[in-house]
Amino acid sequence: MASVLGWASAALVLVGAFFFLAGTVGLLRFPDVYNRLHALTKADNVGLGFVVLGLILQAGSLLSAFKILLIWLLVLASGATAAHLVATAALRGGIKPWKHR
Amino acid sequence: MSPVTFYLLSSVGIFVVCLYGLIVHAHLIRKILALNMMGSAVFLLLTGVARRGELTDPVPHAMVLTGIVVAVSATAFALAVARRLYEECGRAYLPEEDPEDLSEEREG
Amino acid sequence: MPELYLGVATFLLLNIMVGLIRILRGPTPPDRMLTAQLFGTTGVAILLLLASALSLPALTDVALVLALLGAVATVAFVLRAWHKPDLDGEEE
Amino acid sequence: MLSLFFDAVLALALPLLAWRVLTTRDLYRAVILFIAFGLLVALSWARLDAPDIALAEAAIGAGLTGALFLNTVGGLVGRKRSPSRESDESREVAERREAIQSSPGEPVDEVMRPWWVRLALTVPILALGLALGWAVVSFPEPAIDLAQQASDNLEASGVDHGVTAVLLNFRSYDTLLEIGVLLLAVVAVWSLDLGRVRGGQAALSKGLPVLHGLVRLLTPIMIIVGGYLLWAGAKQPGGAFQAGAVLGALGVLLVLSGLVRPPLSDGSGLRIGLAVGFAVFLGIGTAVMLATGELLNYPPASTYGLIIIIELFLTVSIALTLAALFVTAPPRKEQGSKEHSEEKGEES
Repeated sequence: MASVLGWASAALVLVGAFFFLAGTVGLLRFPDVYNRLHALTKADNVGLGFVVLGLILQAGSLLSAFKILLIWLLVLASGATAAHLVATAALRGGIKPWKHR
Repeated sequence: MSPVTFYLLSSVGIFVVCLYGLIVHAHLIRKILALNMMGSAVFLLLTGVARRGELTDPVPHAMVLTGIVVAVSATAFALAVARRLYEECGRAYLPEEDPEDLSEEREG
Repeated sequence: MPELYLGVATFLLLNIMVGLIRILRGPTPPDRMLTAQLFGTTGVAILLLLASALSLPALTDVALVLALLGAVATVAFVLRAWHKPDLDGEEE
Repeated sequence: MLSLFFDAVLALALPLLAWRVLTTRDLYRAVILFIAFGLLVALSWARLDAPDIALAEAAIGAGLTGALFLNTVGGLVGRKRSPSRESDESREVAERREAIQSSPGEPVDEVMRPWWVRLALTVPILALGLALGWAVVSFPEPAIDLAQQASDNLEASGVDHGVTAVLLNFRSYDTLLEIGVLLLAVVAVWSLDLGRVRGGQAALSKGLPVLHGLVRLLTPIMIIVGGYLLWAGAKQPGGAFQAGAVLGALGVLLVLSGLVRPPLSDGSGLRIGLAVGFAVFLGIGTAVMLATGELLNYPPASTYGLIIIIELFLTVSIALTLAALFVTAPPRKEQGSKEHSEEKGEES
């Protein structure tokens, strides 16, 4: 049982790492700030979510599992707000969204 | 080579780089950034030293902890002085380091 | 298991290093700021992994604080640092 | 093995990042790189078994200091435009065009010393670096094992966490004076009279309901976390400084989002809050001196209680100090208004 949990946890953490990698690739490859915002915010938050799930499986107590989950929810809330703010600021600052030509 | 040595050497590296930047750059914000990072370098050194023995030494930790809070208030003060200077004189450089003088010097 | 967590933490650290390229390249200040903001998310993940790998539960608290305060710098950037006074006034 | 690699990457990244912070051209980039630097420093403290410091750095280095720098850089840019604002019609058009063309309003700093000065400087700087590096690698063993002493005397300190014991018992003078320095910093910043620079900032955040929602969500959580850190400090990493840093950041967030206006009514509550930490610390220290004959030498029976009382007030003062340092302007009596009566209820 313990080893099953261990494997599941390892797999989840690795999936999380993959999403972080995807986020970084998006950050480097996408053409403008809005694209990058969308790629990075979503991918990194999902990546963190998988890492958190993996760690919850290994958490010793219910309390620490709850704490880790709370951290993820907080990151989700502030990450989404920050993305919204940056996008608003960019639009107001006159940065035009990229169009495929 | 223990991992702590990495951090000790890293702190020396940060300190030296920031000392150079502090002298070379004229803009006040840049100088304050350099000073702040020099502080971080010293904190890193102290923490590294605390980690060398078998027991982690709490005394440097306490020093660094108070140091961080003092550093942030000193930074806030320095930034406020820079802002006031900018308001009064319209530039964020020290009088001895006026950009025009420096660029003349460079050309001449 | 700790080995794997440390490995993933190292991988995420390298991710941050690569992401620095975007801060350096920009091209606009919002690009740089969003990158720094997302470093916060990666930092939270690294701290959680380290907390588990090194069995230092206090690092979970560090991650919690980082998660709470990750947005402060971004908010300061948007509201105080990178605004066009004239354009903003016009919109209201 | 892997951990060694992690350390190597981190240790190498820090000086490189510092170098980039100082050499990049525009100041936004420098400050944002500096925020990333703060994050990496927090990670290295997590690796160096110093969760106390990592907690404070996560709150201050990654949050507060960055906000302070961004605020100032923004102030410098904003001011530069104001002198020629008379012809606003044409200016606005020009500004629009500029905004669309490229990243607008980046404060640039290219001014450096002439090349021969820089070249001449590298020699002594490199020599210093080598000397320091050698000194660091060949550190002598410490003559007095402070770690051992601290852990031997932990029982007598009244708390179970080494760092808190050092801060509030073994070396409490340092902490007392340090709180004095914080108070002094606020007085110094206020005396610069930067109040005129502010104005119209609250209007900026008006169109941002999402931000207000986030701040309303975070406020209670941050107060709880601050209280938790304060309470936890007696036996695990945490304490007055970390709690104060978190609550101070909360104050900054409230001010930034416009939910709390900087000129707080007549400010007497704020003034008392700023001074109360130092006053209580000094008062208890002196009272103890009258009882035991030595400054800050707590009687063993009541050590824990006294430390907790001091820490509680320290937290309030540190939090208010950090927020006040960000706001920079002292509260003004004549501007006292009733509509902002939701003043900092959270920290007092």
